[in-house]
Amino acid sequence: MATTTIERWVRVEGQEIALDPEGYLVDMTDWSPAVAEALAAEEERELTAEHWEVIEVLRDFYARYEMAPAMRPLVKAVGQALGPEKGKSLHLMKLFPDSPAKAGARLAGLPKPTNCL
Amino acid sequence: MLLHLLNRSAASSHVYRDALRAMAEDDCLLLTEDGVYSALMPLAEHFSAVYGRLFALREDLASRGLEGRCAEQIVIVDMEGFVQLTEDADRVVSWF
Amino acid sequence: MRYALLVQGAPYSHQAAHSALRFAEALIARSHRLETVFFYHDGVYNAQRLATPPQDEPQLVDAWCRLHHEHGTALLVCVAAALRRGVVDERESRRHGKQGHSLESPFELTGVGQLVEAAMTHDRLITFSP
Amino acid sequence: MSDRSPMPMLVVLRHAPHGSSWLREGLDVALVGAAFGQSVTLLFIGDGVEALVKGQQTGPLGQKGTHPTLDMLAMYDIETLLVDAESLAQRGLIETDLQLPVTLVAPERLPSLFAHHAPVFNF
Repeated sequence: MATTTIERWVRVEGQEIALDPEGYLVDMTDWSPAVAEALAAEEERELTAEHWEVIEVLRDFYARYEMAPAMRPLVKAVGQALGPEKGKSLHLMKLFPDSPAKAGARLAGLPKPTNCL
Repeated sequence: MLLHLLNRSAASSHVYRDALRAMAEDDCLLLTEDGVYSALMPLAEHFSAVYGRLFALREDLASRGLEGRCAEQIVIVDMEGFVQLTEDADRVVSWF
Repeated sequence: MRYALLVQGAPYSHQAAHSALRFAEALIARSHRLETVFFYHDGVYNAQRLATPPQDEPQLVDAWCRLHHEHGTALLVCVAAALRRGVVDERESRRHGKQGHSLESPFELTGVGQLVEAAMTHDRLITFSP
Repeated sequence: MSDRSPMPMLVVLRHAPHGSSWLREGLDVALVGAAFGQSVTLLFIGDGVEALVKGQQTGPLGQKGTHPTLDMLAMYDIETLLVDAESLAQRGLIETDLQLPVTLVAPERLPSLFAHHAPVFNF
């Protein structure tokens, strides 16, 4: 599955996890909650329960549809899973500033978005 | 009015059937590339429903040695004529 | 009128790109503006800067570039289709840790959104497919 | 999207899954249009109707299918799935063979579909 060159490694629970130049997993099967924590720590982000529930939504989305969601469907999926209060782009922007779809995909261990939108 | 482009020969592909079914009464059809093989009889008969609105691109006929052998029901246009057809149409749909 | 072309065929494999160029010249000759050419599917190979056809054959990459320089035509290449097929610019090459790049300038990698946008903002969109 | 089209966008899918990338790349155009807030209609015609057949799988070498993408359409608010009735019948298929609820289109309705959508993308 390694379509991308390994740029560096991050050590998680005694294992070396390969990352690409932008910090995405080179091998998607390396993902674990501990890996997500380590990736978040690199961004000086602390994963709260609210982050985790969105990461779960992202992973479920990918498992069902084999594609990482763009912002709009991500908002819809979060709304369906966690209720309308959280199914708002504002909520997601607060949790993942810059780009929720991209930052979320990295932490959830999904394929790197192709810059398509 | 829409302009439809077709670049497959009716002898080798059935896509022309879908193109014809999608055409409204005033839509035009331009045969280009390998589509111009259908400009000769008997293949041209498949397009009898759109005679009068059926065109073929001259340079594609010429390069294939078919100019002068076209069915008389077909209007031959050059590249400028192709552009003109796209000017007159609201939209252009390509079938391939 | 403002035209956009969608090119989906690889040069030298199919006639599509050649037809698109001929059409481009003809529409400009009729005083229309060719504002955008979008390359999708195998059309992304039109942006390959290492393409080396024999001297006695049409130089398609050069011809596209000439449209850009003489008429300001934007040459947009779908990034997702291009990356899969090894057509990458310097930035994407760096992003993915690759050696070298293969996209001719002034072609630009961009999203499919630009195609949808071009279809809505131009007077005509003509598709050339293999 | 700066200029939203007043008419819905039509993406015509005419190729079967697995054999080529036309279906996948056509669906990508539909998804991007929808992600930009454009209303999108899908028309499955010709071999494109094979995209909807139930029971599809990943291909050899792990080649991804398009069937999960079809399930995802609703998440992008793409809900108008039209199927050319004649193409379906020609291939010995009926509506219950399909993985999603669709609307069958009679042949005489096809021209007005093309006339009342813009832009039209034919894949």
